[in-house]
Amino acid sequence: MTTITFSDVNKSFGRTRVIEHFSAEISDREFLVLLGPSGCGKSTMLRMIAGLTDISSGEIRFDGTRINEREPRERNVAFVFQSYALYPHMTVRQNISFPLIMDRFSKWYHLPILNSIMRRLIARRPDVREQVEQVAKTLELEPYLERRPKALSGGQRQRVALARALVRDPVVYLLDEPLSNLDAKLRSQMRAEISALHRRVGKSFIYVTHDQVEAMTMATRVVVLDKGRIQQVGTPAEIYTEPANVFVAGFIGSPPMNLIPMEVGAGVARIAETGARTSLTPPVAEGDVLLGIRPERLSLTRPDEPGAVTAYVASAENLGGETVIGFRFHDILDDTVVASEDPGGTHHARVSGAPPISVGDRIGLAIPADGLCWFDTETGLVLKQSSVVEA
Amino acid sequence: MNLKLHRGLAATATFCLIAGLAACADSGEDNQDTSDGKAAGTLVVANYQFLESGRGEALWNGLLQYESANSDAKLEQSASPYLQYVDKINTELGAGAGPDVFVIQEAQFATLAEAGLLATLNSAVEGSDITDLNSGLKIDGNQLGVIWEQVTYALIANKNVIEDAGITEMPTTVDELIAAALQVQERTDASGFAVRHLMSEFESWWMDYNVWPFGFDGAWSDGEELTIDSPENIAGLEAYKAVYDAGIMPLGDDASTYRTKFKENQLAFMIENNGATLSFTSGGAITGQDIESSPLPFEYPGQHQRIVLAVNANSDNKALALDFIKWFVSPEGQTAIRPGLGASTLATDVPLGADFEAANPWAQTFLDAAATSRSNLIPGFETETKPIMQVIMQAVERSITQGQDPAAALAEAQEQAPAAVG
Amino acid sequence: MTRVKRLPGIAARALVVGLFVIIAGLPVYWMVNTALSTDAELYRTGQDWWLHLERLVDIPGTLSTVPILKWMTNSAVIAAGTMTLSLILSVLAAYALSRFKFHGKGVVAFMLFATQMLPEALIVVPLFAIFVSLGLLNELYGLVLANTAFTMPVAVFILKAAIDKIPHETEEAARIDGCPRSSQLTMIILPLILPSIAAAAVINFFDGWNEFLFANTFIADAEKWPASVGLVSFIGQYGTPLATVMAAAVLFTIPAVVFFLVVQRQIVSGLTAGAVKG
Amino acid sequence: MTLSAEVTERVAPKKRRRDLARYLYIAPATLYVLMFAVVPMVRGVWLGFTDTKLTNPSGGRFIGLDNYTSLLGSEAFWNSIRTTILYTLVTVIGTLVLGTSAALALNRAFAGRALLRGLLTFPYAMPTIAAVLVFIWIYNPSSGLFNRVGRVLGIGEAGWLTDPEYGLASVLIATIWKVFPIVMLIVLAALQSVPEELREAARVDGADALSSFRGIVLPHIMPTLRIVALLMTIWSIRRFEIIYLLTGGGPVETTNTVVVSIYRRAFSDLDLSTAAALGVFGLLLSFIVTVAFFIIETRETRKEASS
Repeated sequence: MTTITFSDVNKSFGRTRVIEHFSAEISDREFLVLLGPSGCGKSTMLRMIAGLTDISSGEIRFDGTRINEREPRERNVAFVFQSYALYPHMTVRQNISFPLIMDRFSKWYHLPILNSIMRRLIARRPDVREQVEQVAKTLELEPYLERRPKALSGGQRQRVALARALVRDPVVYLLDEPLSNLDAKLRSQMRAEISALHRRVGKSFIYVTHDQVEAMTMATRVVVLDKGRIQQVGTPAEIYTEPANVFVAGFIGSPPMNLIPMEVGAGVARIAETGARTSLTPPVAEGDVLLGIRPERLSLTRPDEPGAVTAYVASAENLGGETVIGFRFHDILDDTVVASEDPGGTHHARVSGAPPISVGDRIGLAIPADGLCWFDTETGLVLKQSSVVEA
Repeated sequence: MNLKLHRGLAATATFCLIAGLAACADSGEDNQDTSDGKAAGTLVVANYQFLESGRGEALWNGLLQYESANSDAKLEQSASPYLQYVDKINTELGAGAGPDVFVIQEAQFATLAEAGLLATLNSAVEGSDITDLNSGLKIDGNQLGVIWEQVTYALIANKNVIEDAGITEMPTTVDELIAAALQVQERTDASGFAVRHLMSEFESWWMDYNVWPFGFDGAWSDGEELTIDSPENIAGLEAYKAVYDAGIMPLGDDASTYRTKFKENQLAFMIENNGATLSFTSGGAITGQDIESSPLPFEYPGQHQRIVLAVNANSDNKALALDFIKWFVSPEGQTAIRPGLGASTLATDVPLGADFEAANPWAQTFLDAAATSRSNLIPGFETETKPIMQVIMQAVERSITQGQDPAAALAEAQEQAPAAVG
Repeated sequence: MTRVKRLPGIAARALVVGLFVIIAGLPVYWMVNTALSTDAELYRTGQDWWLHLERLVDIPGTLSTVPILKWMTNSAVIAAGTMTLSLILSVLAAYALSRFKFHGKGVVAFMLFATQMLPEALIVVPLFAIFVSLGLLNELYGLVLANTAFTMPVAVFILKAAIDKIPHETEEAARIDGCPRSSQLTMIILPLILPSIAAAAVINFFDGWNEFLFANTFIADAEKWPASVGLVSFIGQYGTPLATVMAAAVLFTIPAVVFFLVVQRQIVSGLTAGAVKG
Repeated sequence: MTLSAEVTERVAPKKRRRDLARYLYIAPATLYVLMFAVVPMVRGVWLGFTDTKLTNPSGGRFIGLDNYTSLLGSEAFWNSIRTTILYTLVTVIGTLVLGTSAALALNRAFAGRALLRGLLTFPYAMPTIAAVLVFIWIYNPSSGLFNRVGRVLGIGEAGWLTDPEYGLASVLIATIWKVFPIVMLIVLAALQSVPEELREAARVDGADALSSFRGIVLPHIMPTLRIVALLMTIWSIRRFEIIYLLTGGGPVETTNTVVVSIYRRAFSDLDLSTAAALGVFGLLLSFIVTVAFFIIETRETRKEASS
């Protein structure tokens, strides 16, 4: 039952600041996912919680007690590394029992030579053996207990890494992209297993990933990080439907939220590129804004249908049950450059079934009045969403 | 806690290191005179010859008789292989350490004497029978060493081989030597002649080489100036080169190899010193009776190699060392080491044993040569002999292996030598 | 199919291995051959191409005049001491150089390297003076101390390269599991770099076993000579008993090779074997 | 303000302790090397600026750069530098090629492998003097192995140690033979870090031995090879015993490396100061190589890290 509090945590390596003003609180039994692109500082954050990396300034508290200076084991955390970091020279059993043995070590056992003797002795204790076998059973590792990591598959190694974390009784489990080395199928299986584990152990998990699917499926709460700063904190649903800024909007979802530049004049919103008038109610009366809309909220209509905007098909990917349509507001035959990456150029719509369209077709897209986000073009921050919803 | 622990680990290692060093920093062993004024204690004696099988034991046993002459004294060997003996003594003495008493080559004697590392032996040799030859070891009126042994050079032949080849007369000139050697090679499967010719044996080669220039009355200096490219020296090198080029030598053989060939009846002639010659009489296929000797095949006498017995100026027990030298130059001491030193000339005139003479008829030629033999040291440049000889031997090497004209080679050496002297 | 494809490969490898056997083995064979030849054969008729193994029984007799066992024991003491001291120091230093940032790291690394540049001829004279003042002359442990200074840095570099290859996460995992730094070194790092430790041990052992110049300069008592100096003592002013020296040389080499054979299993198996097992 | 002061105060002691511990790991080796190698080295370098004789090592006077200027003006010095560089280059290349291929050949399992490894370490396990003696004997013009084989095969004979054409080659053969096993040992250890499955994969893909070596094995052992190359270079620059005992610097100075001349100067000429000055040049040579190595090393590590 531990609450972890971050107050204005900063971290810099030399002149590079990797974490800036990180403040948050993690309550008990949470499954908190730190989500962000690589290099956003999320792993550093996790390592600071574990005590593997020093904190430059600010405080981390466990139940109110400052733990900045504590050694990792004094913090009593469990950590699953991206590379698993198994001990290659130890069997699975030895790997899993290692934290238990260390817990039972007195100071002087650490003397060279004595330490290896004591390690062997403690490993034989029935309570240690029992605990190891218990965890091994949970994770279906029993047949492999006497093998070394080299003789295991990737998924099995992953489970050993989890087992090594689970065998203890830590205050928090820290997982650093634990699934990134697995193939897609195994990954979805392990996602389910980890979620199940979280429910069973009843402790907080802090989970670092750059994979939004993992964040969406497993988290009770998500912290989106970019360039060392918290972009948004919220449940997966909040993050998805109410992104706090264009970064979150563009990072979450596949394809991500469409960000369409709009010109607002006299309370009327026009698509900036074509000047086409829409019936949307913008949150500002005057100026440039970005309209954020999830691809699945757009629906296909005939061109020139009233209330719909006109667009041209740039791509159509049939995914079986649904189709992702890439569209632009101008005839793609006019394009001299294929600028599919340009967010202002191509937007996406996700529609069910396989509509009979092909690249270059002129289509109409209906924009619903609710579930829209408006962002300030300058700051990228969201604009009074509530008023829009009301409208 | 873990910090303390790993710090402790490191600290322990450091401590062990320092303690280990400190603990052994003080272990001075000292000798003292007994109260009645008689020298006593342990004397460390260094001589590479102690390690030679046969002779070494004879020499050491000879010296051990000193222990019966002075019952308070004990002799201890400081052992060093021949190969690095000189370097080791130099290093030790330079650092103010080293054995109490030791033998050294004459060239080394000169440098050590100049550096003031040798004790004066005046009191020890006073009233002794040491010969005039020892006066060369007197510097500024101080006797700094006595002759341990002085070896001379002669032409020797393996009787078995030359008889097979039908040679009855020993050659008396270089031309005769070449002719005889060629005759040997024609008629037997043995080699004709051998002398040192490899730079890897520089330490001995330069001393051996001097028979050639000296044989033509050459000298490396006139006492003031170097005369490396004098006509006599050029003549000496020409003769050496003639022999080298005559196809009578097993080129590439080091001394150990061709000497063993001699012992195994595979070599007819050598220009050798008496120490080496004595070593041929044991452990091989021949005895002293199988060796013929004659004076060097040159007009002028050759050189000697003088090995000097000296006392360390930094010895902890100089009184005992002097007492030992006193015993060494006494008839008693000289007789004690005679058997080990064969046909060498010693510090005093001690006769060869009758048995020895009978077994080694070749020996007398060497003793006769001692009367006229010259020192290997370069007059006026005694202490710089070795660097100068290095330059000279490089010239000799160029001449024999690359065919450089002897006169040109020595002229080049004459030019380079001052730089070597520094 | 694959077997057929691989045949030329096997043949090629056999050829390469055979070539190495000849390169490395020929001089060794010639040594043994020389050791088993008589002077008459060596210098008169030319030694036989094959070995006179029946003469092996004579070797103990030829070598009985020198304290060969004593010398080999001394060598073993020096080699084992050098190896042990050097491994202890180098494990600590390599760990620090690989894992820590500290002031003067570059200087320390360079200093260690500099020891490998020093010509012995230049070092032996000042070192002798140090030995005199510390009273280390004529002591086997003195040689251990001197040798270690020059062998240890090599071990440091071999071990540092090995530790560099271990991912930091492995130690961090241990840290999380409650393993303090000193035990991370002994319980995690050391087992993982065992092949390199074994390689460094062999190199240090051999260096200690064969070291000559220091032993010759610092030891005056023939009883305390290591084998290398003993071997040189066969070389006399007037001649070298070639067959005897060769016999002694082969004999001196065997313990070192045996040591290697014992340790080599670690060099090449270590982890691989353990991982495949079970 | 007060807060930050408090924070620093609380962080500092722990940090300091940890820093101190770091130094304690490196301290023993450092102190050790300082005492037994650096102090003598500094002393040696100092001697180069004096006129010290071996017979009186502490009695030299300071004479500035005289030793250096006289060396720089001598043909023999430049010859010894050239010889050293040539000797070093060939030794390094020879031992690396031979040692690496031996390690590769002996890394695969086959019957009698351990014994073969033992045989291949023989040269290195042998006292140098023994190697020298056997090579002198092998090189012997009349009864040596080389010339005997040469005569049998009809390719003639050579004055291996007497002919200036062959002197350096003879020394190099003996050196490479003596030293290559150490490269083999280190590479053999490094090869253990090449993941077996990678090599297996390469073999199944039908990659031939050479490209599998270049593509998979070589990158893994490259850092080790670099350090071995550096060590080999530095050791070759200062290798003494085997050259000195084989040829003494001859024939006609063709094997007179810097270190051989150092020894001759110090112990034949008793001229410790000129020897020391020569030693400084030798150090300089090693120093240049080492700096070059570290530059390459940093670049390569950076490349590896970024890829």
